[in-house]
Amino acid sequence: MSEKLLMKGNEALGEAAVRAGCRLYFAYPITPQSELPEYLSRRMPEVGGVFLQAESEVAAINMVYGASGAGARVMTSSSSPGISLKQEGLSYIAGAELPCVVVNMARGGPGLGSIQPSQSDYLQATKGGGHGDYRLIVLAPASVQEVVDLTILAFDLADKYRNPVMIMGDGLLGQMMEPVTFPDEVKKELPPKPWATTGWTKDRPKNIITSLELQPERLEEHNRHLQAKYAQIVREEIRWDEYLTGDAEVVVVAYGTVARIARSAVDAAREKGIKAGLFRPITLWPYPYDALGRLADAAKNFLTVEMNCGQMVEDVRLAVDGRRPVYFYGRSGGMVPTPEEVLAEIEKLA
Amino acid sequence: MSEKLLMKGNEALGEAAVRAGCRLYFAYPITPQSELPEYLSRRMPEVGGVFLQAESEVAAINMVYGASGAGARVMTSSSSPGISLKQEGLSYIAGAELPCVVVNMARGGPGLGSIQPSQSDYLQATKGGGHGDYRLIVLAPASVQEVVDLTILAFDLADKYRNPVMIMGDGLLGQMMEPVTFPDEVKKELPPKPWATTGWTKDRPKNIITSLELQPERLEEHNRHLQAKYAQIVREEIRWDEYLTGDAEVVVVAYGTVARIARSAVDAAREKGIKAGLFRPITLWPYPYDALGRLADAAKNFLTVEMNCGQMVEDVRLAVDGRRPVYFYGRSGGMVPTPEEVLAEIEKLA
Amino acid sequence: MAKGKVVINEDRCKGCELCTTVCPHKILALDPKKINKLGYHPVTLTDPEECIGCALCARMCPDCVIEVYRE
Amino acid sequence: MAKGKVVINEDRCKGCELCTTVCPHKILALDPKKINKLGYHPVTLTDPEECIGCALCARMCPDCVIEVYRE
Amino acid sequence: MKPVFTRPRSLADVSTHYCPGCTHGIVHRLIAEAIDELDIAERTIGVAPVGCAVLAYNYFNVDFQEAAHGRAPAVATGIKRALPDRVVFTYQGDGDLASIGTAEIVHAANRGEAITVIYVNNAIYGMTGGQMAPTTLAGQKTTTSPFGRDVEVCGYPIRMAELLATLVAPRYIARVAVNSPAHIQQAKRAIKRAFEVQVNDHGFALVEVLSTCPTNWGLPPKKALAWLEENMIPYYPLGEFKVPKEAE
Amino acid sequence: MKPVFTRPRSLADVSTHYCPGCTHGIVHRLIAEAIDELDIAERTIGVAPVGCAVLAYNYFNVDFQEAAHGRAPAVATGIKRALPDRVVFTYQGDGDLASIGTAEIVHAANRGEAITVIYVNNAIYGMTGGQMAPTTLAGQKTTTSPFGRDVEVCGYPIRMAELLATLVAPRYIARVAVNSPAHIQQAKRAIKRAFEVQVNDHGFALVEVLSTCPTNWGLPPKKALAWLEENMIPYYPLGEFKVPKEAE
Amino acid sequence: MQQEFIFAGFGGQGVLLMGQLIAYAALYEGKKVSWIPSYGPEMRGGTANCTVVVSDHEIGSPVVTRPSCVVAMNLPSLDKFEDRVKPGGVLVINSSMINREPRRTDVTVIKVPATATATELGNQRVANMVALGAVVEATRVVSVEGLLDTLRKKLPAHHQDLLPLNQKAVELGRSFVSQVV
Amino acid sequence: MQQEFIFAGFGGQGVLLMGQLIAYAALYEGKKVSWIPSYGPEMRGGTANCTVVVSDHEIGSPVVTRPSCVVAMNLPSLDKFEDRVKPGGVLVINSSMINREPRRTDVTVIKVPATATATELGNQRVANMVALGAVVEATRVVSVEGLLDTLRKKLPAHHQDLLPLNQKAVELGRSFVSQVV
Ligand SMILES: Cc1ncc(C[n+]2csc(CCOP(=O)(O)OP(=O)(O)O)c2C)c(N)n1
Ligand SMILES: Cc1ncc(C[n+]2csc(CCOP(=O)(O)OP(=O)(O)O)c2C)c(N)n1
Ligand code: SF4
Ligand code: SF4
Ligand code: SF4
Ligand code: SF4
Ligand code: SF4
Ligand code: SF4
Ligand SMILES: [Mg+2]
Ligand SMILES: [Mg+2]
Repeated sequence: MSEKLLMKGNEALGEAAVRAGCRLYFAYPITPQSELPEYLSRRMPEVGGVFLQAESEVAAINMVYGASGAGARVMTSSSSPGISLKQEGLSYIAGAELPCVVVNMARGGPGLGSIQPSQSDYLQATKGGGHGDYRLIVLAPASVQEVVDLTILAFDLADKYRNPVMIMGDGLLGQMMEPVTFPDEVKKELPPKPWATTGWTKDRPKNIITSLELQPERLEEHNRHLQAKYAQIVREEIRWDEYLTGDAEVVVVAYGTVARIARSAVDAAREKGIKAGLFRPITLWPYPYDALGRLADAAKNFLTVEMNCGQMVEDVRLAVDGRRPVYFYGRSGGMVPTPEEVLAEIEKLA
Repeated sequence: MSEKLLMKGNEALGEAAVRAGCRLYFAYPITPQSELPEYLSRRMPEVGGVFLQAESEVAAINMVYGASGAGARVMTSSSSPGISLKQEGLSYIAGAELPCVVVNMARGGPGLGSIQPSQSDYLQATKGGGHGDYRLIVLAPASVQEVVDLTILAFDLADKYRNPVMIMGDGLLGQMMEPVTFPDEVKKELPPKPWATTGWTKDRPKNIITSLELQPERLEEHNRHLQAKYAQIVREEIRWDEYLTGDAEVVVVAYGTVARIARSAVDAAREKGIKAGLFRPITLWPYPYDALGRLADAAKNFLTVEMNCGQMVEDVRLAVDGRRPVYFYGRSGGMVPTPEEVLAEIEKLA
Repeated sequence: MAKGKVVINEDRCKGCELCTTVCPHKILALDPKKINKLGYHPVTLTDPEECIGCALCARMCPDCVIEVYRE
Repeated sequence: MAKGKVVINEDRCKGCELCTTVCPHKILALDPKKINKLGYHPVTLTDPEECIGCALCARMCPDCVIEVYRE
Repeated sequence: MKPVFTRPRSLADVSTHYCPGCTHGIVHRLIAEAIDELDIAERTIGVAPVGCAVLAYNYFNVDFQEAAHGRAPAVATGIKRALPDRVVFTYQGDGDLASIGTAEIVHAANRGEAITVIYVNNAIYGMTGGQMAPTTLAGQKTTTSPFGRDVEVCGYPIRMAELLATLVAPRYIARVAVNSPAHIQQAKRAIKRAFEVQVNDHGFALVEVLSTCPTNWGLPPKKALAWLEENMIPYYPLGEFKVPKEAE
Repeated sequence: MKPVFTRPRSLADVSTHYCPGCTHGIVHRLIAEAIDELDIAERTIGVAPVGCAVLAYNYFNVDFQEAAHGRAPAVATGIKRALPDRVVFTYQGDGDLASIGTAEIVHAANRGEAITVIYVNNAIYGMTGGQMAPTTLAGQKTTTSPFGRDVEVCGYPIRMAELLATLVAPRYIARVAVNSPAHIQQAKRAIKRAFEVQVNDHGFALVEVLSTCPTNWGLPPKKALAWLEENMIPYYPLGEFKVPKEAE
Repeated sequence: MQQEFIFAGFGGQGVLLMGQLIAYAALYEGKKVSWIPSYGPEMRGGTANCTVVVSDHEIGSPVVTRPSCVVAMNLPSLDKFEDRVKPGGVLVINSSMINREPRRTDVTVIKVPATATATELGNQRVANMVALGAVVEATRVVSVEGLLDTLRKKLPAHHQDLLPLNQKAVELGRSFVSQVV
Repeated sequence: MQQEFIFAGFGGQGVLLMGQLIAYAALYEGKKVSWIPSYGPEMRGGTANCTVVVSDHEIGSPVVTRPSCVVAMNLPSLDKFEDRVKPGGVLVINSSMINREPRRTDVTVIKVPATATATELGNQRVANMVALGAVVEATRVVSVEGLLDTLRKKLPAHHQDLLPLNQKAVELGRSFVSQVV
């Protein structure tokens, strides 16, 4: 591990991608993630990689499709409106089973909204988004170091499952500086991709990258295959973090930067003698339903805190499945909840 | 009411829009909804309306934004991949509170998929889709007559709530011919839209259509306003249909064309002495959670049937809230479940 | 003897008649008696002796049905 | 007497100096002693008598700070 | 004394958020003057872009819509088709019009949509902090072309006026600059003409305006005017590329 | 006897799904011939569009990617940037390239992306059943222009070759037709040249190919050839609009 | 009572229209009806078919796995749909285009030389009307008058002169049915 | 132990850098740190501020409502943040730019004529260093050596000649603090 650096989340993410062996990056500028293309416009040439500013988010995601299909580790990034524009492309990428990393440093919506941090793209990332039955693996870092670690993981998961992986951050995480260390070694050994369209060398069948299957029987077959893959991901890749949940009566559920804030609130609550704990999903999809559900035996109730009008709370309800009441507290439009506000909510439930 | 006509769902929808006073329609061709633009390319000129084939789905939804902001009743339509491309625009339209009708005659996904019918855009329509906290009103007709009725309703709801309304069909519904009647009268009295940018006549404050609010405090305020509106819609606009649910032990939950198929299966089950019933959501958002949840007292279990890999089933679970087991049966990729298959599932649960 | 020789892959012919229009000797025509696997009347050479092997037919054919040989 | 008269809306001035560059008589300059509401040194007329009312300053100003009158 | 120059009525009497010396403000004024002179304020509807001019709706005394990034021509099309007797104009930056919104401007122009497009080319993405635009000059440094735009890697700056002038439908296409009083006068004529074309001929008109971004060019406002003159105009020649038939 | 004409090796030995007499098949063959003659099959990667040629990947003996509607140039860019020494080509229809994909083709061309674009203009949306394309001729009836294309309402057919030729970076831009043996020979030369430009000069090349759609034009295949000659060529002149510098 | 039909054949044989005529005729007789085409990649050129449901009550599934009647206008259609006919149902085959015997023994098979009859009538395109005549006669799904009425209503004005020919075709079609099912 | 800081001032006053230097110095002394800027529409020209948290343990919220120390480099910043200081906390004000008295009586107010001092030192831009000296002296969030060390590490090579000036500024800043809080 290298020396500790203070870095912005956006820049750290860029550096982590480089260390993970990503050599192609296509994106279109948008606040609050522009430090990422800016960083990589300097950094990619240093490692012989490609930084290309695309003409739009739509073009960027389709460049990712092409480069990923050609066997490369490739990334794109944007923020909320730009991510909406990528939905068709994401559906194609998922359908064609192409590995790639997509970053959303989300901002307040809907529409043009504001450029302040938000978590209001949760449902888009984890459920809806593009058309058809597909899933992104969605990773939600809560610190700049975790941005680095999960970015590296993201590339590995993408390749392992031939599936797009989204890193879901927000403007705060992108702008925040914290100490980070990077693995010294740049990834060199990347997994083989015999399916990639690298030019047909005749020692293998011709490779075709497509999401088209005009025969519904065969498309259904393909969907079954995808569902089996998703089921495997659910079995193997769920990640979460718990803090003082052992004896918690009020379980706060929050992810990303909000989980940090919630953690402060939990500390404050404990100081007041309230048995509060924090459950922090790290993978938003696959969602840690079972791990969270297990807490329902001991907990009196659940408090979901989000930087939106209530999105993940549906997953919390699905996890708790009616056994305990699930409450919600949220701020939206770029407003960030404070530990004090969260504490007040905890106190109401204690 | 006029004479009964046999019409394709797509065409009936076009005619219903015209009768509802829609005079602008912007869209880009895509199977299996192209009969709709084709129909309106003939029909709009007859009523002095505008049919314009846009250069893309992105352009089409933004034309809708402009025309709706200018006070017109306006519609666009597409099928799955094209609907994904409209997500940014939909988020803007919802954010700027513009009324319009958006039709999705869904097809098999993900990606290019197939052109056969599918319901795999349920989560996109009802939860995710674009960025930010917003909601579409989503109507799911199950017959061509209902296509007509709900299309007319859609325009009224859109104007009433200043909100986009989606008509969620599938290729089957779009291609199917059934008898329909239309209201004789073309809507003439449309609701006043004092907020529209029709040219500033100085007898009112200048009108601005925007979704931008750079101050997060004010964007949060706007989001609160939107949430209050959504809450009102939830209170007032939930629609559903029940068939033999009174004493049902197995409640089949299905919408759209699949509900028709499920209904046949329910009939067949009843013939075999199985107490089956059908719950059919008509509004997919707002979802009839309470109405469905009430059935949990009497029912032994719930069977969700969808033309996808399991999407609405999450809402069924949320409605049932752990009180009864919820099962799922689905076909995907353009495959349509048969009454026999559904019957077999019912029999397993009886 | 014919200068050219034409080999027709009948099963691939879609009976579009583009080849027949360009043959300088008008010696290609659909065979009304045959129906191929695709369900079309395939093209046939009405007078093989007249073929000059110019390959215009082959170049015009959208389905690569025809191969042409010459002395 | 001056041919032209210039009215400066000081509170709107952003001190960009575009007007000063185009004034043919170089009689516009930022006032180092004043700071306006926006936090800028606003422009001022150093020699009102010299103004010919050409309005070049006004046309160049991106913020519509200046109005010009003439005989 | 008689007024020689006063604030146009259609320009809202407020301070803008533009940086000191940013010539967006001049372009705004010229549009307001054209609207005043043609006396069309009460039937004009503007469409704001995403870019530094995103708040343009606050600066004109006319109805306005704020469009998604790049989509102003589509939004304007929607408005114009709904209200054919109104005057509709878009105000767009070079990122907005020449990058993400390429398809929308090409097709609005190709349809001969009866709208007026004011296209402000400042060779950079102003609002987002100075990234490369499709119009950024060869060798020009920006935050995403830190070593200067390399035309081998990202192509040549795009000349939209010339490109759109290949289309049949547009009636008026011109390029002007606002870096000197003389250029501003030319610009004013072109912008007014672009509105006239809509009002009188029901045709598509576009004016590309070379404009400065002192903040992201890293230059004091005065130097920015000179930089525009010396670097942009040689590559982006001023002139009328398409004029209404009768006037040719 | 010596072979005068045999099936090109790079063309897969299968029957296509194209309608009888559809000249998509001819264009496929010409591409395969160019690939064979340049002996680049083993390093060529094709990109299929959404359109009737969506299944092109089944018809060539080279690696292929299927792109989203209109996005083939972006997909090709991704491939080419990942594998700069491979030969990458897109095959696109007029709906794909000239309508939904306008931004992507303009910017791939403007970047001088070293790819070859084969652009099949048949003045209609073939795959979806004959709707109006941006290239549909004035007065031409289609399922969405049932009274004939009204240029006042939806603009004039767009000439992409000319539009793209205004850009600096592209090295080769030509328009050809495949409605007669002579035109087919010209088309063949142009297509081969478009690959050579990529292989030798690392430049962007595009060939617009006027092609028939007997099914949606509602004409027997033979008549479709004549319709193309009589209606399309006068509006879409054949020729080379941009050639590599050394050859000018 | 509910009857389900699949009409299948070549693209040019007018099978979609057959279904629509039955649906309309039934509609005019006060029945509930639904019609769906198979659409898809094979649409172009290849085979076409549609499914029609006619019922006294609200129609559930418009998609039918086991129709009570299949009309096969060519061999591929017979191959594809023969097995689907409900036991005891009706299988109408265009014997002019189908040279093999049906395998099913649990259904009523009605052979109609539809194409040949139409050719004799001087217009191959009315083969579908010949077959329709047989279908109506065999299934009684609508009355013959209802069918002819519908034809009259649905033939466009400038084709009304073809009415007698179509009528003739229907009548001939009926004559091939010896037994009402 | 955890301390939270808000550094606020004009865009040009180097307040973001102040925060980064503290964060780095604390990091080098083995503390946990976080730094966040306020970014937003008002970024351009207007006021700027950043929030720094320095802690012995894992940092929860990087967003701070009630910081233990506020450094106000100009009047708008004082107006905006004065009320936010935690009771018992520290309020450092640049008295060269702020002519009003703070209203708070429950916090330790440290007045530093930062701009004036910097001007005297011949370089207005080191006003932030003067203020930083005071902050370090008053809060002991890091050692003075640590801060100077950090300065040395973070000054780019071609600016190392400015080190003595900065050092001087820090020292003078410390001298304005009479009491360690
Ligand atoms: C879909 C989408 N992509 C990106 C952005 C971010 N964005 C806002 S303005 C802008 C570019 C502005 O540049 P330009 O159009 O040249 O206008 P200027 O600010 O230079 O006047 C970008 C990329 C956005 N808001 N939405
Ligand atoms: C996003 C999206 N929009 C629309 C479609 C439907 N679609 C498929 S092909 C096509 C047009 C094909 O026309 P063209 O590109 O001219 O190709 P051709 O079939 O004529 O060769 C359209 C609109 C789609 N698949 N995806
Ligand atoms: S090769 Fe020439 S002459 Fe022979 S059949 Fe073909 S076109 Fe006719
Ligand atoms: S051109 Fe080809 S497909 Fe057409 S008839 Fe001739 S051989 Fe057959
Ligand atoms: S009007 Fe002319 S002379 Fe007077 S201040 Fe302005 S530019 Fe100078
Ligand atoms: S041009 Fe306008 S804003 Fe700039 S200094 Fe002059 S008056 Fe002030
Ligand atoms: S950033 Fe540039 S374009 Fe934007 S307001 Fe400032 S100077 Fe003008
Ligand atoms: S529809 Fe037209 S373009 Fe498509 S295969 Fe058939 S003839 Fe060719
Ligand atoms: Mg710009
Ligand atoms: Mg086409």
